[in-house]
Amino acid sequence: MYKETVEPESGAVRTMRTTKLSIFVIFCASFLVGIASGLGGYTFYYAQGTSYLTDDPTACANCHIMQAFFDGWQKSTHHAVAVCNDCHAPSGVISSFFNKAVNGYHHSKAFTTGDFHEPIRITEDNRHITERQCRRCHQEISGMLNGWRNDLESVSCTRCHRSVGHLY
Amino acid sequence: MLVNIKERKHEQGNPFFKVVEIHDDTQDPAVWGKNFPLQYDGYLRTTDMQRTRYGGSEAMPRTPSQVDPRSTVAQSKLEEDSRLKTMWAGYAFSVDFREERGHAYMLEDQTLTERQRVVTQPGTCIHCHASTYLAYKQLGDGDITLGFEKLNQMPYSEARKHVTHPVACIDCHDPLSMSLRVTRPAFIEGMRAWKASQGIVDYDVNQDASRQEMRTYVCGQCHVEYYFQGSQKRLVYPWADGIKVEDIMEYYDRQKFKDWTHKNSSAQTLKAQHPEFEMWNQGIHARSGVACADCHMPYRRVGAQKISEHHVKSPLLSINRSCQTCHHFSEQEIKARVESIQTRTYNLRNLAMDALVSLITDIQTIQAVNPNHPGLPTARYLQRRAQFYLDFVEAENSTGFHAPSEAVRILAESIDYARQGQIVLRDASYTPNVSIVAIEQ
Amino acid sequence: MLVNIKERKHEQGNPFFKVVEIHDDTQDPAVWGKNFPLQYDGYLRTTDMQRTRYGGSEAMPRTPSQVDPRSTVAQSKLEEDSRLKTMWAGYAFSVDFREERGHAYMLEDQTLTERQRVVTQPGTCIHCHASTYLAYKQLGDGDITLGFEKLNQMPYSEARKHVTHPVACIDCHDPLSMSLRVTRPAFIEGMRAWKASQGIVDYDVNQDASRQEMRTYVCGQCHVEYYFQGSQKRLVYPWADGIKVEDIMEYYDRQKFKDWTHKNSSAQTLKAQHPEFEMWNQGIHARSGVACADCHMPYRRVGAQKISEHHVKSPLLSINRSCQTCHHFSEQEIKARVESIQTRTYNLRNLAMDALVSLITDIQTIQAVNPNHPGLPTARYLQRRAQFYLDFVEAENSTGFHAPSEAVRILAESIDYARQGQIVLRDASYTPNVSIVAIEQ
Ligand code: HEC
Ligand code: HEC
Ligand code: HEC
Ligand code: HEC
Ligand code: HEC
Ligand code: HEC
Ligand code: HEC
Ligand code: HEC
Ligand code: HEC
Ligand code: HEC
Ligand code: HEC
Ligand code: HEC
Ligand code: HEC
Ligand code: HEC
Ligand SMILES: [Ca+2]
Ligand SMILES: [Ca+2]
Repeated sequence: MYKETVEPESGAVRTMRTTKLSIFVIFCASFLVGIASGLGGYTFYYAQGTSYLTDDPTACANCHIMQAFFDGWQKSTHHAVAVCNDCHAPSGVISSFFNKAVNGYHHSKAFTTGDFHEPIRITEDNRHITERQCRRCHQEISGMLNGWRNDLESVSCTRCHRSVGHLY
Repeated sequence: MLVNIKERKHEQGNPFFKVVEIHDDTQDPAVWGKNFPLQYDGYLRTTDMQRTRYGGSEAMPRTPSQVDPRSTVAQSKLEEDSRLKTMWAGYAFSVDFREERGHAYMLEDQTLTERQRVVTQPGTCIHCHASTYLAYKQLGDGDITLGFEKLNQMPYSEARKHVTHPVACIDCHDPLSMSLRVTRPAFIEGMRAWKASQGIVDYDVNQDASRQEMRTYVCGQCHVEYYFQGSQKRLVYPWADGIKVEDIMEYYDRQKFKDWTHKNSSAQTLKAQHPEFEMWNQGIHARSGVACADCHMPYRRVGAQKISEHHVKSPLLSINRSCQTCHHFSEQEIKARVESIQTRTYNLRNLAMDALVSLITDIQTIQAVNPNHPGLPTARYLQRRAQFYLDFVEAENSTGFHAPSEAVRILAESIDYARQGQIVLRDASYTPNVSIVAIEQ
Repeated sequence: MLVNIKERKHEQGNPFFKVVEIHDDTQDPAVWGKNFPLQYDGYLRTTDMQRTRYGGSEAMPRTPSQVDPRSTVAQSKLEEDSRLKTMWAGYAFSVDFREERGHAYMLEDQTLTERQRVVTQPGTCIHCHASTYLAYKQLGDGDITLGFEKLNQMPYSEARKHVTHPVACIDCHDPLSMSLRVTRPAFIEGMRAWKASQGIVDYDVNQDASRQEMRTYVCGQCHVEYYFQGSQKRLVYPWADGIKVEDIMEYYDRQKFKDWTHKNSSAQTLKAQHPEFEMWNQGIHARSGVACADCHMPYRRVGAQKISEHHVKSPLLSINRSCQTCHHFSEQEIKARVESIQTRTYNLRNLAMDALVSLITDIQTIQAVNPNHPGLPTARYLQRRAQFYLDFVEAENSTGFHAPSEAVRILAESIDYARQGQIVLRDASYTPNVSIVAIEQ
């Protein structure tokens, strides 16, 4: 009976899928423009942009601006069990690639122009991804918490466990 | 990838074994407990008694008697501080007032308090001390508000026959979805009035509140200031002007409401009661979205499961789970922080209590000499005010923790009123900094 | 929440180009600025004037004159609240008292305040308004304490000739290692006395303080309550009994110290002055190890480097860098939290101010009628006390933020004293809840 009240996939996820698709198109276009202007493209190269496609955390720390978060991760409880992409990239080959492309482009641009809010804050979209990733690994333990409404955002794991990935 | 679990398997729902069917007429928590043994187990443990510096409760052994078969009670607050008897002179609270303890005791503590023996209480009392949902439904033929009204108007002893359990699963949970729900009409109405004062019309707590808000609102059903309105003895939460102490004071003044006439001073006095919800609202935790359940029902790991601790109690007895996910300090340090807030509140509460008792004594002395002393009406109103402000902090059970600066601010104003009452008695021409409201005898 | 100080460590390795040699006699910040242009640049910008709701400062244009060539000053607090004039009647503060502004102005604001024109001030004043390190060294032949003593004993106008700059690099930094150091004997001695009261002997702040503590102590050199001791006019921080308001009150009472005799009431009154360090110590941030520099000199990224913001100012003008490293709320929300704390403090400060002014007025009225009224000595002592407590919050420049509950608690006690003073004037037999200390005229 309780199973029936469970939504197989929340609305938020569906919306994200669609936006991701359009963002991918924008990304490809921007990427070309970026290379042409030598702006985002150079940074993407300099920062070993392909690192967004690997799971090596040191790749993220290629940007000194990510160093503090890398250091924080190393001190966190999860450094031995989860790498950056486990929490910051959605699982599934396709969605993961899209996400990395979007973030990769965004961060490269931000890094190059220096135009971003400091201290750096996770975006709403990326927070949703992280929240889902917590549940991916901890589905067993969070089963009860999700309650019977199972709307993903109704319980935010990071509200209480903000520091599991980064201990400063 | 170190942990390899199939994606979104969690959305398959909970591993829970439905042993029995539970429906909207299942009152007995033991039955619910068959499906949810871990939560039920915690619920049962609200019988535990353990003291913290300013909270928890201490098991005081007593010899059971015919009228009162309890073999333990919580410590008496009147014995700890006899000034409370002066403050409540002429009111049932001056006869018996104890530290509150776990939910398991709520029904028997209410039934057996000596306050029941000195005054005839209305059925309204039962609202917060029992599982009343089914009684409402039955008495109201499915309409809980109607049932609520009927229960209010009975004498306590009759109302008592309609209930069996202390607060139970059904009072906080929808039996089908297990999601939280508010079952108390007084809270529904109080919230509607408060929201209306902010320009939000027709607020319905069960429809409009987020899940996180519900983790507070289920507690706000009872842990609030209240009064019995009119001859219907309707349970009303006095929030139509707002929920800060001055809003409530203004509300009572406009209603010309009094709880009793003070025995020593003839002031028209009010009794504040457990405004946890109201005070929490003024604190930094409420502002940060931290709910009652976050601290008082923290998650607990049991095997591979994580459940809400249904042993509702002082968070100082579970600091690691209640506080440490958010605050990365040692347990000892967190405890010290709480106690430093509480001690500051407690010391100032003592100063305010001294000021109030001085005022009461002064009124008593002067009215004995000259019952027509022109300063008396003003002094009595200032007592009403000073006393309500003080009691708002005194009756709030966190000893200031839920909203530290607000608690201290309220005590400061209480002192200001009490001392001005004393001035007026010595100099009737003195004009205090607050307008005097006449409350009829 | 974690105090993220350790994170900063790696930033110490900042590359820097040594353009000039700096040694222990290099006073001019412009020279230091050749090696550290980013820090120097911030330092220069302390000339900026921008108001926040309760802090910062507002640039008020004025016509420069012969005696006072300033073309802008900060807003006058006396004009904003004329009750201050009553509180300080007979003291230089009732003539000129302004909102404080950036460090760049400290020397000219002190030199040119009208307070200098109504009273002859001692050289001691200069201690906190100029770069004095070199003057100490030169006057004391290398012994800064000796130099300090000599400077204290000069008249202000003479002392003034020994200094040129507002607080400069050399007052906070060791020129060789650039590490922080305390250069003010009064702070060194004050800390030694305070630590001694806690059983720690021979505390030496420059030896024993951690780096994080030094990030507060360099500010504590000046942002503290002080008095001029004896005929030597030695600058002393009154911490021998502790640094809470009651400890300092007790200290002054034991010393029978007064700043002046109140003009309206003849009470032996005290002036509290910028106890930021003392109040900060009572707050949750101090307890969590958060230093003045964390909020007032937050790290700023300049290219690949992170430097300490040397434009010392209200953190509300840099919320992202000052607060958001620790608090994950929006800038708007953080600002609202601060203002809610400040408004609560400010409202209660107004109540306390009213109570104090009423007491002063009462004393004035009664002594005019009967200078031998038996209640007067008690009322005057209560004024001294109420006023010092109130001023301790009033003069503290964060409007309560540094220690919200403590600020409110102090105001509560201030009200209690002031109102009891009023009672005593109407009833000399009344015994207040604090013992009366006689301070000679
Ligand atoms: C090209 C340099 C660079 C690299 C490489 C990089 N980042 Fe970032 N990252 C940035 C910058 C710049 C920002 C700030 C962007 C902003 O806030 O607009 C940022 C912001 C973020 C944020 C918070 C903002 C958001 O979009 O949610 C996250 C999370 C993040 N990075 C994760 C990662 C991970 C995970 C990796 C490696 C897979 C990585 N970064 C690699 C430069 C980089
Ligand atoms: C176990 C999960 C986890 C891992 C592993 C992890 N993070 Fe995060 N990260 C988080 C969470 C949760 C947040 C959001 C914190 C918050 O809401 O304040 C976050 C936030 C961030 C931010 C934005 C800063 C902020 O406070 O919002 C950056 C940048 C970031 N992570 C980078 C990284 C990098 C780089 C790595 C690998 C070195 C990494 N993360 C590994 C969980 C993780
Ligand atoms: C790649 C898998 C993975 C991801 C993603 C992940 N975790 Fe974990 N987490 C683990 C493992 C493995 C452990 C340690 C084993 C255990 O105790 O279950 C763990 C331990 C924990 C613990 C207990 C230790 C502690 O830090 O208190 C908490 C709480 C926790 N995780 C919360 C989270 C949250 C919240 C997120 C998302 C922000 C998250 N985890 C993301 C795998 C993961
Ligand atoms: C209201 C606060 C709160 C929220 C929200 C929350 N947790 Fe927890 N979590 C806790 C507490 C408290 C504990 C410690 C329980 C214990 O020690 O018994 C805990 C423990 C855990 C553990 C470790 C259990 C162990 O001891 O190994 C994991 C894993 C975990 N939580 C994951 C999550 C995930 C995933 C989410 C979101 C779906 C989440 N939590 C949401 C408070 C919370
Ligand atoms: C941030 C944590 C936190 C939140 C949120 C919180 N409380 Fe508390 N509460 C405490 C602490 C700490 C105490 C003091 C306990 C003690 O003195 O032993 C306390 C005390 C109490 C007490 C007295 C307990 C006793 O042991 O005697 C009651 C009743 C109470 N709270 C109810 C509530 C209600 C109702 C809410 C929501 C409206 C709430 N609390 C929200 C932390 C919290
Ligand atoms: C139906 C009314 C009702 C509801 C709903 C309710 N309480 Fe209570 N609560 C009481 C009463 C009555 C007592 C005192 C019982 C006694 O002393 O016999 C009490 C006692 C307490 C105590 C004191 C325990 C102690 O050891 O001193 C705490 C803490 C508490 N409640 C918290 C909560 C929280 C948190 C919630 C919501 C999750 C909640 N209550 C919901 C009526 C209620
Ligand atoms: C609005 C809800 C509400 C109503 C109505 C209510 N109570 Fe309570 N009662 C509580 C809560 C919550 C507590 C626990 C907190 C406390 O003791 O301050 C409590 C505690 C008590 C206690 C134990 C502590 C003590 O005071 O000795 C007794 C006895 C009691 N109530 C009796 C009564 C009686 C008699 C009435 C009717 C006149 C009544 N209650 C009406 C909510 C309520
Ligand atoms: C005073 C209110 C109250 C009472 C009574 C109560 N609960 Fe709960 N219960 C809660 C709260 C609050 C939550 C957390 C719900 C959420 O986060 O949405 C909860 C959650 C639950 C959950 C979801 C899983 C979990 O542990 O978080 C179950 C199952 C549950 N309760 C069963 C019971 C049973 C069985 C009883 C009776 C024995 C009961 N409850 C009595 C307040 C209550
Ligand atoms: C879900 C998160 C959460 C939980 C659980 C929580 N807190 Fe807090 N607490 C906060 C936030 C947020 C603040 C506001 C300051 C900040 O932004 O860090 C705060 C502030 C405080 C402060 C400083 C406020 C003041 O008035 O000085 C104290 C003390 C404190 N918490 C103690 C506790 C204690 C004790 C508990 C457990 C009984 C607790 N907290 C549980 C999030 C939490
Ligand atoms: C946690 C942050 C924090 C810490 C630590 C802190 N302050 Fe502040 N301070 C503030 C805030 C916020 C204000 C209020 C600013 C306003 O009203 O504009 C303030 C105000 C001030 C002001 C008045 C500023 C003005 O704009 O008028 C002074 C002077 C001051 N602080 C000095 C200190 C000193 C000295 C210390 C250490 C002993 C200290 N502060 C520690 C946050 C802090
Ligand atoms: C040598 C004495 C001295 C030292 C050391 C000192 N200050 Fe000041 N500070 C002053 C004086 C004097 C003023 C007022 C200047 C004026 O109004 O002309 C002031 C003003 C301020 C203001 C008010 C700015 C405004 O816009 O209102 C702040 C904030 C401040 N100081 C913080 C600090 C901090 C933080 C430190 C340590 C890093 C510090 N001060 C060190 C003497 C000092
Ligand atoms: C112990 C350090 C110290 C001493 C000694 C000191 N000051 Fe200051 N002064 C400060 C600080 C810090 C401020 C900024 C905070 C404030 O205004 O409250 C300040 C601000 C001022 C201001 C600007 C604000 C206002 O009050 O109008 C003037 C003028 C001033 N002082 C004059 C003097 C004079 C005259 C003396 C000697 C009688 C003196 N100071 C002695 C530390 C000191
Ligand atoms: C009122 C005290 C004060 C004054 C005056 C002052 N500083 Fe600093 N300075 C600090 C503090 C505090 C730090 C942080 C040191 C730490 O964290 O150990 C600092 C740090 C520095 C650093 C180390 C790098 C950094 O930015 O954190 C340099 C270089 C520096 N200051 C140069 C200067 C120069 C040049 C001047 C004069 C133009 C100056 N300072 C004036 C207080 C001061
Ligand atoms: C280096 C870390 C750090 C910095 C920087 C910091 N805080 Fe805090 N703040 C804390 C800690 C720790 C607490 C205590 C509660 C907790 O444990 O989260 C706290 C508590 C608070 C509280 C709740 C206390 C109360 O009295 O209600 C407020 C409000 C607050 N901070 C505001 C600020 C503001 C505004 C700034 C910037 C001017 C600031 N903080 C800078 C660490 C910091
Ligand atoms: Ca209790
Ligand atoms: Ca200022």
